[in-house]
Amino acid sequence: MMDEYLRLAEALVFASAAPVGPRALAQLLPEDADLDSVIAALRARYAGSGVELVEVAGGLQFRTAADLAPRLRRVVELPRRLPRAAMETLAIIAYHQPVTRPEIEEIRGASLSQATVDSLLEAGLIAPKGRKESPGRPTLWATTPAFLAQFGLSGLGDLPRREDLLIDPPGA
Amino acid sequence: MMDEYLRLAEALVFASAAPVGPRALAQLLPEDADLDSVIAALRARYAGSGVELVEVAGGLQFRTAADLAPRLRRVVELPRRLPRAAMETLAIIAYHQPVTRPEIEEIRGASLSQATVDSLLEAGLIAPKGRKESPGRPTLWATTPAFLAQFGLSGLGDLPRREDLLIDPPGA
Amino acid sequence: MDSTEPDGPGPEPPGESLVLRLEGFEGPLDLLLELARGQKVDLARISILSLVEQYLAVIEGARRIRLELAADWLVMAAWLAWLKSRLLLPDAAAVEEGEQAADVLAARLRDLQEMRRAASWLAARPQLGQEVFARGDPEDFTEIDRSRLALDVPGLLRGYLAAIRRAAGHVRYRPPALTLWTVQEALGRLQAMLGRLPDWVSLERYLPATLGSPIERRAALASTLVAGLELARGGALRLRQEAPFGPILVGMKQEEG
Repeated sequence: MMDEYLRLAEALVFASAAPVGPRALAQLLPEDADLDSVIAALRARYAGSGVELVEVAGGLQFRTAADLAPRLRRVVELPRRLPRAAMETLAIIAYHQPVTRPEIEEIRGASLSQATVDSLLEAGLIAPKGRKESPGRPTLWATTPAFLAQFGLSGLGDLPRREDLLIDPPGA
Repeated sequence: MMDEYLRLAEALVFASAAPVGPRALAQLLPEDADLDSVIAALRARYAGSGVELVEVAGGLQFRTAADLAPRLRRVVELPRRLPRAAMETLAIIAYHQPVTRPEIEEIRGASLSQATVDSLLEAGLIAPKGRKESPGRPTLWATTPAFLAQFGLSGLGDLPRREDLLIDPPGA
Repeated sequence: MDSTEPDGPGPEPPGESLVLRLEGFEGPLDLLLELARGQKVDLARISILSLVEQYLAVIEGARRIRLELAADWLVMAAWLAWLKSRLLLPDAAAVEEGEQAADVLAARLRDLQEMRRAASWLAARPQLGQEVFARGDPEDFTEIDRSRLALDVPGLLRGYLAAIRRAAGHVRYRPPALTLWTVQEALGRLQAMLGRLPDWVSLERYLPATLGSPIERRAALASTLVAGLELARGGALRLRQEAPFGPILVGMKQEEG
């Protein structure tokens, strides 16, 4: 059987949701306990094991040994969905490319935020493709080969024709 | 430095608040590792310390040693204990599961209050488990893995046999 | 009563005190079990008859002090009274019937007692979060990789259709703009036409011919009048109205001399 004070300190640090400060430890142990030596003994007990006693802001805490972290790490892939605005913008670019930003806004009937453009650019789904020879020479946007790959398309021709999609064109 | 497999197993079980199943452990350790001996070594390392390795709800979990409870309870915040009616209802569900509410009331000879059902559900100790194919199709109730964890049982087989309950009253 | 027993009424001898504490029991079965425990024998060997008598005594006592009793207490009392009569009848068939019923009651009491013990057994175990504690600050080594995008063609098409439909829905009704003849336009037209029409013709002759609706004509007349007044102020032409609401006539500016 280990030293009683050591067991108590071990249990408290283990069960606590936050680092255990010296005051909490002192509250738990009898007055005659030498806190420093209890902590030192606890640290020694865990030295080299899979778990370490570390001192963090405000107290003591058990943490798994840092060298084991890569082995314990489990990566869970959770593919994220594009926000609605981004998906709509992407679809419009796919069907109307090359297309300017004002044209996209006209088609969507809503303004296009920079964040949406950025997210599509960052995902590599769209790229600028020259400029339109009209006042202000606005950038033309088009989809990328990565766009085709992400959607499993061999080419833009794989997308259903607009006429097949919009059998009853709105506003007609 | 401890054995590497032991350290890994220790870190994995220690890091988790919930019981760690054998599959997760097997996934972590190389194929040549002898799980049983690793677990035995880990149990031995913690025997008599303030934290113990226990087998609950089909997995491994570190828990503070039960004998430290009186000292720890003074510094750790505790949830409310279940009242008598809830404990009896829980026992009836544990032994008769899956069981309907009228059946529970029949055994207890008293009606089951909503508060009791709520407290057991809220604590995650019971869960509905289908419906009984009888008039009105009443809900069947059963205990959960959290029930096993709460009472330190590795499985329902750890419950005393009914015959033994009458012959050998606990604590008598 | 052992210390691990769930809190409950203690095994007091039945009597007035028990009567007053009926509310502490969870029902007739609970009271019967308590009375049976009072017999201090194995539940398999309790005397059902004396149990029945004790229960009926308690209920009788409760009624004597006019305690309101729930129906289930009285139903049990009636059933036990029937059971007692069966057990005491000098008729063998009735006694057998009574004994079978007594066995059922004894079995129910045993079942309840078993579950009480099971509850005690559970309550006596170190409970997680009460006596034993799991890791308070668990570490999670699960890494969520959200770098990949979940994209599919149906989603793309849904997006396209949603955008087109919404845009169509957003086209607001705008009334066709009125082509109002502005004062500027009237000024230009007056200046261009001055001298091409004879003196003292109606102002209306100066209106453009393309104006269709009466409201456009009246608006044009108004702006042309304003333009005419402006030109008359500068002396470029003269305006004359011979009667109120009569036609306004436009004349050339007076030749000097």
